[in-house]
Amino acid sequence: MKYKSYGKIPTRKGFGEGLVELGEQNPNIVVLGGDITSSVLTSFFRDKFPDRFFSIGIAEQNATTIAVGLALSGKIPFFSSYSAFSAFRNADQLRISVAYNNANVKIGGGHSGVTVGPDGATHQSLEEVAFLRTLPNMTLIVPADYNETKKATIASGNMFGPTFIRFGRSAGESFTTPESEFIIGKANQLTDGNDVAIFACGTLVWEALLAAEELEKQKGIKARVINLHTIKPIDYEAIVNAAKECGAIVTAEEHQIHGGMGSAVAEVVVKNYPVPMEFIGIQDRFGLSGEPEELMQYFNLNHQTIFASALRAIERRDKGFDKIRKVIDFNK
Amino acid sequence: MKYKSYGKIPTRKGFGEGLVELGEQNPNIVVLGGDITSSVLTSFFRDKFPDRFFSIGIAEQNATTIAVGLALSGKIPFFSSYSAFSAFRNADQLRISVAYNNANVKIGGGHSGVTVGPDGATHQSLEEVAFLRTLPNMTLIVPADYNETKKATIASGNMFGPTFIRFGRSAGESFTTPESEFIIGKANQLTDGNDVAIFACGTLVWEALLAAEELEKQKGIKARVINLHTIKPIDYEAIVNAAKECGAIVTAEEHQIHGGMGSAVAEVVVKNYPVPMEFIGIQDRFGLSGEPEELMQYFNLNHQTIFASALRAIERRDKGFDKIRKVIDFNK
Amino acid sequence: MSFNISFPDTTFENKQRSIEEFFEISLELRRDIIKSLFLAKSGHSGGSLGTADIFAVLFFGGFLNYDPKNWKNPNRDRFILSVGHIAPILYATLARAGFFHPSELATLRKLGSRLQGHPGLDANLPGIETSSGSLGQGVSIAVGMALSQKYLDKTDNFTFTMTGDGELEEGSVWEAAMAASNYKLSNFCWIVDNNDCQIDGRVTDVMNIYPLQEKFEAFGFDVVTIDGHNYSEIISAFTKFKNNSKNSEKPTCIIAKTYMGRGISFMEDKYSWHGVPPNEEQAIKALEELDKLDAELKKSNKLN
Amino acid sequence: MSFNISFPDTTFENKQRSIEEFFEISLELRRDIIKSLFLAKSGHSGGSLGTADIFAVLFFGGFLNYDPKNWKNPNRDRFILSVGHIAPILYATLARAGFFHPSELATLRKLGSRLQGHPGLDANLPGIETSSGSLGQGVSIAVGMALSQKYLDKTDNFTFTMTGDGELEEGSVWEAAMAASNYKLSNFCWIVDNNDCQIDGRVTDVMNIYPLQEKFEAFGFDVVTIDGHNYSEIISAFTKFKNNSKNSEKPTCIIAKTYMGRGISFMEDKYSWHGVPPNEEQAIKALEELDKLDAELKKSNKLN
Ligand SMILES: Cc1ncc(C[n+]2csc(CCOP(=O)(O)OP(=O)(O)O)c2C)c(N)n1
Ligand SMILES: Cc1ncc(C[n+]2csc(CCOP(=O)(O)OP(=O)(O)O)c2C)c(N)n1
Ligand SMILES: [Mg+2]
Ligand SMILES: [Mg+2]
Repeated sequence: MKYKSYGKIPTRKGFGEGLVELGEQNPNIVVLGGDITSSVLTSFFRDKFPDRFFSIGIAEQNATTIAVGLALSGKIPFFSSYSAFSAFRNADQLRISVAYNNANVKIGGGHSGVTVGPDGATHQSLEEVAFLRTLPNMTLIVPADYNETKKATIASGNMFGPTFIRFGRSAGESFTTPESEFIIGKANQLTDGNDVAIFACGTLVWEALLAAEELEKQKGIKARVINLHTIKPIDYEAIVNAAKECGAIVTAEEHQIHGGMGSAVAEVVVKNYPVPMEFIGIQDRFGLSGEPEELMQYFNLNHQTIFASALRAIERRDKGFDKIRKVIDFNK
Repeated sequence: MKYKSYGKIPTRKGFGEGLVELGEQNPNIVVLGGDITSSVLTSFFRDKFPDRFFSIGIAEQNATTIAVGLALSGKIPFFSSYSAFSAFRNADQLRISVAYNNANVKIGGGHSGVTVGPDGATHQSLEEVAFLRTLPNMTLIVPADYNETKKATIASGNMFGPTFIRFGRSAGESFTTPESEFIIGKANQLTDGNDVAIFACGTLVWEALLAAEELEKQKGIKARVINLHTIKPIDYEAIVNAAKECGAIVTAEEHQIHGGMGSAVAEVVVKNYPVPMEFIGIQDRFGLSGEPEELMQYFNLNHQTIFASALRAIERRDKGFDKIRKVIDFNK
Repeated sequence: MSFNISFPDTTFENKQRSIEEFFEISLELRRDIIKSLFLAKSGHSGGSLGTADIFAVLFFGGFLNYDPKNWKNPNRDRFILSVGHIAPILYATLARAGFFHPSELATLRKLGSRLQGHPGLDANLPGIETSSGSLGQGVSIAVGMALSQKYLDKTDNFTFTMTGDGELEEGSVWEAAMAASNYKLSNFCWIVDNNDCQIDGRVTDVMNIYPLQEKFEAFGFDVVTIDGHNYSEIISAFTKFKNNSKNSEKPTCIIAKTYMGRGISFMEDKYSWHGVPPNEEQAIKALEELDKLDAELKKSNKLN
Repeated sequence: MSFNISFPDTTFENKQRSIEEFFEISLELRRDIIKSLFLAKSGHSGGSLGTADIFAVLFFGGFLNYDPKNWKNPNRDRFILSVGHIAPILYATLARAGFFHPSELATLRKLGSRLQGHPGLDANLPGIETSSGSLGQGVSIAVGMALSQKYLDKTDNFTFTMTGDGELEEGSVWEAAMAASNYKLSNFCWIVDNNDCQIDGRVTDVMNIYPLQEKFEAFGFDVVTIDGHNYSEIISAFTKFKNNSKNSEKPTCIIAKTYMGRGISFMEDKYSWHGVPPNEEQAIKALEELDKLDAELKKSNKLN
């Protein structure tokens, strides 16, 4: 495989380091703490720039709207908490004061997904992509690993507008490099192939790469793996091309299948070039306690499932052509 | 046309009357007020059953979780506010205390969509379907008119589980009758046709009927209009059949096109039987002040747009077959 | 429309003034409210009229530092209307302060207007610092601005915000209060429009928020409770805040006891006027009442 | 695992007890916490240990009416753990009260366990009234239950809830407080675990919540501030609540001053122990310390 893992590094470390780098570049960067500073690693920034760090306590609504006040005063505020609380406890604030105001507020949603592990369902946010991608003016990024989270953090600080970055707690495989390209809104095609397209984000990108490797090895199937790190604005071109050129799509994410990244891809697909799709994600249920690895297996968020889904998508595509062929024969 | 308007009656009146009917049937029905009692017409219930009505003031978080406490004590609490506030200000509470608890709490989201009118963007909630349909255990209903809202309210009080009913402020055309069937989770097919399927909910169902009438009159096109009042759980069968039998789908809703009802339909379509789709809804922007009628026109939420979209979906389907025919010719 | 509605293009300066002048200004603001709401055919009369006296003093008494010609000057004071639904009084005030032409008040709540039903930043109306309309959010935004002034920009500017009293039922409001005192935002002034009315009735009946002074004190504020229609009391409250901002480490809360619908006999202290506009007959009557008050004022002024 | 972990199947009755008995019970609860958290390899030691004395009195001192054999009896009192992360103390308490076998404590936070990291209603563990884990929600749920008891079921049952002190920074908590007093929920008892610790540090430093007694009084509560490790004070606080519930129209708030990690020397009053479990060495040391306290207790008992 073209990609290899450089070891397991928590994505949140990329967030923490990205903030420090931004802080060095730009004196307008400020950070708000939500009493989980050392969990989401805004502590790096606090320790380095104590004068630009404000602890707001456990008050996600207030932190979000204070951030708006700072943004409307020309600052670039970052607020981060567990994604469960920085996307939902403050949802009305995100909708009206952040998004409708088009305020230059950056929100970090840490500890997202089932890889939070033993904390259990309340802390395993699996719904925020659905909500956030529906908000006008919002940019939504789900980076794949440590390096990409760092790049996403820095890029979001350098662009204007409301941005939400969703990242995890556990250490995932790190495979992007400091050099690899990251542009907000531009999907990264990781492997070439026209047999099936696999769109993945976050922790599932690495699994998609593993699945692609197996597909080629075991079946000679060339899968096009696409890291769809930016869910809003979505990369139409990457999706439409994949639909046209591969004719079968799999999506994989650590999120509910309803409303998530896969759903966003589906919207583009049916609107432009309808092809069979398979969705990998949480199947409309809440999470539960367990070790991150265990839970990824338990919920079928792994390369085996991507592998099987790719075969199913291909089969559905091919059967579909057969059916149409019959219809056409019948008609002529 | 088979359907006719019985006049303009606000859907919220159906909600208010439904609550009173439920209150008469079941002593466990209780209602919580959020200081907009006479806007969402929970005032009907308050005036009739003052002992089972509790004013909670402007505190949507608290009202939602108090409702959970009541539900866990065997009561069937309804809480209602403007949809903007009863779906977002309390989003964390909806996710954890209502949905994860699977608590028998019923939420009314009134004054939804742009038909709120002159109050403007803050009050025009256009994002809640995306969020709510992603929550496990949640039932989500967007009734089409006064009668249906009443039936939905009563049906939700008679079923177990978290339920959200989204309805409007303005008077819309009332065309369903007290007799017409309403079953949660079962879409209502309003017209027969195999040329194109139009899925609509809420205020757009009537517009879909008007569009179907015009399609037939002007173009001889027989459209299948489906009132998809229940968005979760979604009626797979109605969607898959429509995809198979019509081959082209239009969706229409007073909601963002991202993540809304159309998106839910798209998920089913690509997973089962991919066909071209056209989405009618708000195109990723916030609302604004104006009269309800004006805004429906301004945002192209009308039968003219449905008409045009139906033609486009049909054209795309037919072109698609042509293209495939070429591919097949080429291949043989 | 059977009676002629026009908005004279009077503007007022922001300076020390006599009680009579504030009365005069507040009458003009109340006229604007009645006229714009009548034309809009929807909107919130009660709170808009009830706070006109406070707006008159804050914007035209030299307490708020702003420059309509260069309104985005970073060294301005900020005023955040947290209770967004009373936008008509804010719009009237901004027009009379010269932020835009008063004739634009006729477009309130209409399609394409910069005067959205609730303030909308996207409408680009000069003087509007933020969108508001979801209760409780504006006051936290104001805390963020005061924080920026005090700790980041290190200016000696002030941030003012106004909330309703029903609005205090929103828990997020107490998060804002806690943070304002935690950060010793002595440059922060929170005005509560304490009309004891909200949509469903008396605040006391809908959800009792009292005792209010004790609550704000326990949340670390210097509190002053005033008659929100008494110009001397309003003036001394703002003066006290300005003094506190030098001598105290606490933010200031002004609990202004007001009457909803103040100035129009048939609206006064009636919560049913929270969210409705006057119809034609009511508008005519209201404007007559305001004219009468004006005449009386002028007469008494001459006598002095 | 190099030392043997087992959970004896001791259970305790719910009745009037001596100080020594409460001490004995709280030691057992603290042992359970150490053991289950060590096995879980993650979780919240600090708050769980710090509230063990309060749990001992509330559940085993005859103050909370419950029946483990028929635990869904509608006429039970309710206890809602709003501060969901200290689930280990609740699980230990329920096990020792006979809701389920103590050996199940070994499954804490493991895949398939009924002892979820934060209480999950879907896991069907007897005694769990609601899911919690998002701070501030439980206390509002408790208000709903107290409302049901007082106005709908018209029973003379009580609802107790426990929040953290960091948790009081959530605005929704003050919505709950306002409503409890608005509805005169004298059957409602709110215990604040006031350890002055939260994740990032001292509550005073992260976001100052003080003065606390004044805040709750201004929000309409009868407030009693106690040493949360002094059994006599805990007993008299609950006794006072029971009396208040007959004589006062106010809900009761017990501000319990506690130390995070209480009972284990190297954890005591250290906020770094908010959310971590003991490792093996620490667990052994902790259990030794508890055994030593036990021995001392037994000795002093004999001397009496
Ligand atoms: C979060 C939120 N919930 C509900 C509403 C609906 N609402 C608008 S005004 C109002 C009453 C406000 O009362 P108060 O603050 O006293 O203002 P007044 O009626 O005195 O003008 C309500 C409930 C809202 N705008 N925002
Ligand atoms: C709404 C919400 N925001 C953030 C968190 C993350 N969190 C869990 S515990 C905690 C600190 C709680 O402090 P306190 O209530 O004092 O409990 P203690 O640390 O004393 O056990 C935080 C911030 C949460 N669980 N819920
Ligand atoms: Mg009021
Ligand atoms: Mg604490």
